[in-house]
Amino acid sequence: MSGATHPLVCRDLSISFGGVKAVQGVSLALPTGKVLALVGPNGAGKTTLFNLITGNLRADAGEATLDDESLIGLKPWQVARRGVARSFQDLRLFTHMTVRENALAATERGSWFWQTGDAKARAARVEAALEATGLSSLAESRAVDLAYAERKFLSMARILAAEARIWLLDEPASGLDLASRIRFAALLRAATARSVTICLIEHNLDVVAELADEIAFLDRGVVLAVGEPQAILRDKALAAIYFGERVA
Amino acid sequence: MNAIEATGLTAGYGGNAVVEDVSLTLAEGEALCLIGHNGAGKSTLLRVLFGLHRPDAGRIRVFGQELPSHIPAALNAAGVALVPEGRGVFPDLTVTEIFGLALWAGGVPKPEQPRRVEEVLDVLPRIREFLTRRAGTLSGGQQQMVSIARALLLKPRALLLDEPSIGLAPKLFQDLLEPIARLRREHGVALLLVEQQIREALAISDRVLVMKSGRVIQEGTPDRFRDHSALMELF
Amino acid sequence: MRLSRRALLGSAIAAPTLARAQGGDPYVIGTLFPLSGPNAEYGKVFTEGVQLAMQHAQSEGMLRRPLRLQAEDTQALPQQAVVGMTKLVNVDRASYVMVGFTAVSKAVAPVGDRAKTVMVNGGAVGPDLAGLSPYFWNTIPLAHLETREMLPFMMRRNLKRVALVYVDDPLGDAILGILRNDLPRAGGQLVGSFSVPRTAQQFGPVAARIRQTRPDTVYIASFGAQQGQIIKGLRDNGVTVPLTSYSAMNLESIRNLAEAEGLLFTSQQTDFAAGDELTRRYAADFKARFGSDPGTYNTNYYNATRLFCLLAQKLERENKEVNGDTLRAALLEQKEFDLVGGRASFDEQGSMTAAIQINEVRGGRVNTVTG
Amino acid sequence: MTAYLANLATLAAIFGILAATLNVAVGYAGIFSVAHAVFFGLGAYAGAQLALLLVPDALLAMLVAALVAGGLSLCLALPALRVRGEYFVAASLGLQMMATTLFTEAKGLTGGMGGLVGIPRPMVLGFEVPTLALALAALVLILLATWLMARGSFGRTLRAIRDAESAAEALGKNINAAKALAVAFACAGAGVAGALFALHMSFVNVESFTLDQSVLVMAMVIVGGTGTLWGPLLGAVLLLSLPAGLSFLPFIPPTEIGAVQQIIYGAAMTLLMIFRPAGLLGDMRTGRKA
Amino acid sequence: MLFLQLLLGGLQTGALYALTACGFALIFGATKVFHFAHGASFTLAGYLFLLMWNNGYPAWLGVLAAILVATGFGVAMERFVYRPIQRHEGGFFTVFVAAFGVSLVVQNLVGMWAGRGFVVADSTLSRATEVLPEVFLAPVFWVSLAVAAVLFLALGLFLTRHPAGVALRALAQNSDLIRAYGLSSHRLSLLAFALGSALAAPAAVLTAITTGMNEAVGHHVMLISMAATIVGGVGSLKGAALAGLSLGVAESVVLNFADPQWAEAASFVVLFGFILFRPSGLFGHAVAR
Repeated sequence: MSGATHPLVCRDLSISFGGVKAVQGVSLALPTGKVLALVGPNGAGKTTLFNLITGNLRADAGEATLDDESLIGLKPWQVARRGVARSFQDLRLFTHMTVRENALAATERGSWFWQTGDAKARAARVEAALEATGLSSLAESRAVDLAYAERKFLSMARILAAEARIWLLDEPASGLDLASRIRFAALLRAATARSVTICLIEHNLDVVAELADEIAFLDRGVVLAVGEPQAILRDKALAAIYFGERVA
Repeated sequence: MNAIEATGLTAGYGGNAVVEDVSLTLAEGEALCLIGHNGAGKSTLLRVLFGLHRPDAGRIRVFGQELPSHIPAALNAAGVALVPEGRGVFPDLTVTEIFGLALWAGGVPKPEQPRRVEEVLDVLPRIREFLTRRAGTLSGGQQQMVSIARALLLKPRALLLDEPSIGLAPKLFQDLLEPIARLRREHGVALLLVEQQIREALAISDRVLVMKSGRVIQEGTPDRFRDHSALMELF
Repeated sequence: MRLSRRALLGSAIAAPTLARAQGGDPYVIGTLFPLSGPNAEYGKVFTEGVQLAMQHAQSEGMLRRPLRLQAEDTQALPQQAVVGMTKLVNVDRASYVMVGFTAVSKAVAPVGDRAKTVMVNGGAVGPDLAGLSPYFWNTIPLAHLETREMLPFMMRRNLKRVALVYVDDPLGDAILGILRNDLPRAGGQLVGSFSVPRTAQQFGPVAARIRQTRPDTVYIASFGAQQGQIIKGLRDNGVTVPLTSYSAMNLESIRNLAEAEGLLFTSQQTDFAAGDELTRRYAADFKARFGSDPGTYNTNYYNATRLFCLLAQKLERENKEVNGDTLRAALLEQKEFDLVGGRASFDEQGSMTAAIQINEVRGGRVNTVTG
Repeated sequence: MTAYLANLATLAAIFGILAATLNVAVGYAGIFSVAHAVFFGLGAYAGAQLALLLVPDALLAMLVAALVAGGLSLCLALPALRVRGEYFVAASLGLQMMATTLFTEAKGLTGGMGGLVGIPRPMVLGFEVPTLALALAALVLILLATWLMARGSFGRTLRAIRDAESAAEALGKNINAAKALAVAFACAGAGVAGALFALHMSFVNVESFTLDQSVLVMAMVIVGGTGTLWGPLLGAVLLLSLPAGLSFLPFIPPTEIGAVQQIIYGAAMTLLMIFRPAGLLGDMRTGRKA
Repeated sequence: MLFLQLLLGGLQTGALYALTACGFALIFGATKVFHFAHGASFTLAGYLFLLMWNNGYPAWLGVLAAILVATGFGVAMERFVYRPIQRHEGGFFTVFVAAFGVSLVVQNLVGMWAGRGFVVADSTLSRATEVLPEVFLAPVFWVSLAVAAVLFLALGLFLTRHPAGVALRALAQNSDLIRAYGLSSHRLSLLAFALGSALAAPAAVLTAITTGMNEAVGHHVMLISMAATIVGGVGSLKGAALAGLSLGVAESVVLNFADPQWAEAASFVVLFGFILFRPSGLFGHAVAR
């Protein structure tokens, strides 16, 4: 499970907060050009897993590798520059910047006074990202003034513009209506067609069934099952956990 | 008489209307469920109804009277209590302190206070186990239970609940709803429930309102929505 | 002091008439004093001296042209002082500018030097203030002179072990230097020196350190509101030995401080009771106008203003223009003037030398201890 | 009158530079420093010593001042990378208080309270030039640099960090580097202003580099409007000319002038903040960021 | 013995710092307003006490007046300055500049009205006597410690026993939720300002008796209060009080090892060090980032 077929691999990742094991011994591999959905009740450790991969949290044990290169010990920005982009449940848009600036910021490193590279190509990427997310007409609006669904799409536009190979999406579809969800699904399909590897956290099982190529079921920091969507969703024991009737 | 009667409510933040021209009634003893996706304006509507957010337009009557100042304390006095969204407790206060605070805020005379607490503890007996613990150390379900108990201390005739299921496993949520449903059956407390966990919420409701983009777009009985596959389309 | 007939006549009638009798644009006397902030008490004291001297000059009819006071607030800060100075020089066309405080003096000296405007300091006593510019004069003996005069007195009183509390500025450094070098020669000993920041408020700890050195006297070299806090801090915390200091102590708030009883400090010599007519009139009129006895600073700025009037009177009599160069020439020509406190003489740099006296605070009054 | 106005204009330009550079830290990077006067002072001492000991060349003095102040900006960047909000304000305050003591005590370098006197007039390539021209040129350059920066990728990065630090980091932005660079730029600019100040005044001492001065510069930025190009400059001109203008009021008794001026000045600041919390040129909607 | 003397002297100063710092921390914790004009409450209280004392009014009346003026000023600041600014979503530094302006006004009005320069209430309370060889203590030492101890005890009881005190703690934790409980966050903010400002008054009175006042004294008080609040850990009154006490002691004890000019810097070195190495302060739980 590595190299070309599975660019991002986690092995035995563990972390605990004040004695509570938030993630324990999680091993997962993201297949190239596929969508893996992380499913599980609240507090299962899904977002924590993202934070471990992106360097926002330092794992107590285990390893995460990108193309067989360890990500452990890297800063979040270093992980990002290796091609891993993520979204946040609470979006964290650059609220006082315009839609275009939000996307533009994603194409730049900008930790120096100037930005090297082809400015035209970056601008084109930004326009393409806005086009794909349907935000072209709102390019000059400030993020803070957008409606709910538009904000969610702006968060996606940033990831598109960043041209990352790996996308880690935290509840990207929650609260979207049907039309938006269809648009969102198209975005993901276009991305996987370009061999982008996607991992998403989602609560709505209908959405999961519709989008995911593979499902990993987490509970209390442990991966209970990984497999085809239909197999996982039909599993009675998992459903019981998900809907609250814990197996003894 | 209606517990709550709102007409033409419009409210928002910084010029963006989040609730637009919404009218609703909550009859005495009725259980009304408000559903809709994130950002549809449900929570804002509840905040407006409870006086936490000033509406830009519209009128609200509570138990037949138009309150002179539509502020939470006046609503509490009129018999309406709110279980707010999220963790409705103060993490650094003990459960007892929270109860004391609520009784003081509700203007319950000192001699009557112990009796009120006992009454609520009879409804939610498991709270007895952690009365002296700080709320922040409790589990999500326990915190939600305390938050509901806090509202019940005021002996409300109408209870507004804002997504009590957040962060709770569906089973826990059912456990939590059960005593509330009983209160309604036995004491005629009206309920206005904003919920995402539709299955459980519909089970205890008389009527359902669906909100989208700040407006009420559908209304009907729970059965109609339970069987209606189109409901899923709305989400 | 000989008064002209017209002036006597004038003072017998009323001041407004007199102002009309004097023709032409007024001479503008500028002041650059701290009028707000922690040193504002000095600004008030300084200005009183200037105001009284102007009143006297006008009632005497010393000058053909009237006098006008233009006050600028410096807060004792250099930057504000430069703004005020350029305004006085360029906008108000001041003929003569009064300054106080070391940093202010140093900051405005280049501006005045370029504009050839005479600046007179009657408040700051840092020894580095001599020779800042040919147009920068002092009507106050600089501190090292004062301290030197204090040493023999201390020896006479058997105050041989001296502890010093000082603010770490040129003034404090100068006094520290004198106590270090001259005190042993005079037969005393510097047993401890304690530098305090300008902003310090608590002196209990310093008092504890001072007690350890077992001094016969504590010499205080600070200024402004802090002086009172030092005195009280020392007295409250078991320092009972006599306190000594220099002319900055001559403030009402110090005189009224119960803990300051017995404080000894130097100042230039003024004998208000037994002095000449000018001195007596000054003391009487001051009390009448401001309701208290005049202090050293009142006197210094009275003298500074008086000096201008005398020089300008001389220039007017010689039909010369009154400007920085002619004022300087007139000063160097005459060098000795009758001012409050007696005859004062100026050196080539424009620094006044005057006899020093030693004062003691008793019952809220300042008494001269030696002549 | 011309010379008076020229002097005020020079000071306004110098404080304009201070406010504009502080605005880079406050308005763009969200780093609320009340230690700007420290770097102003470092620049002033560096420029003064260079002019006193080597050559009174203004350009060289400004360069050295910028290097010294920019280099030592690490003292400010260090806490800026670790803490935010009130904590950072307190840290910069601590730095300011320590620096004031050090400036007073390091007499060999700063002259202590006595200061450095007789700083020669500024020269450029052997010709004496008025400080006003130099200060205006420096101000224009710094405003231009700020403008270019704000429009460019670096400015975007800073604003992104201010709005959502973790999201900016997740998009590959090295936050520490960007913050440190913004601080270094701001402090180097303050250093340039310091050198100009020393050359203009011919005298500097620690009293010009105290907490009060830092607070004044901060007030200029806030009054003008944070995160705007012209706001800080407007604030600097306003807060400098207000007391100067008040001194033209004819009817106040001389001993009360200072207090009355300060009262009007203080009340004006408070009222302005109550009625225009985002500053004169600030956007009300972004005002809460300041 | 020098060390003991410095320690005891530091405790006396520290007790007063602790009181003012605690008031500041109470206001900041409950309302999230960085009350930069806290020093002005202190100045007003001190000067009013001085005025009454020097005019022969009994001390208790002076203390009462001092408490009233400090409380009134704090409440007025919240009502007329901070609340309008916050309604406009004015930020941290908007509050800062507004409060700075008010401090300037207060300082200069006091200067105009009470005269500029050093003033002190003459009292035998501050006269030290030798209690041990080489150790001098004034009655005010015991008074300061006792006042501080009694007030902290009373404040502690109020905050844990009285529902209004519990409400203040609740306000500090979640100001939005407090409204859902049917309480007015505005009224509680006023209470926080009233209590916090009142705490500055006894310290101001004792300062007027011991070190004396000048109209600019508020500045120093403000710096110390802020430093103590940060060092103690934002939100912790116990921390602020302890930190205030420690800053007073540090300022004094440092003279055992260094010259007095470093005393003030010492406090700020402590502050800077805390922020760099332990940003959550002594008792804070929330790390700043």
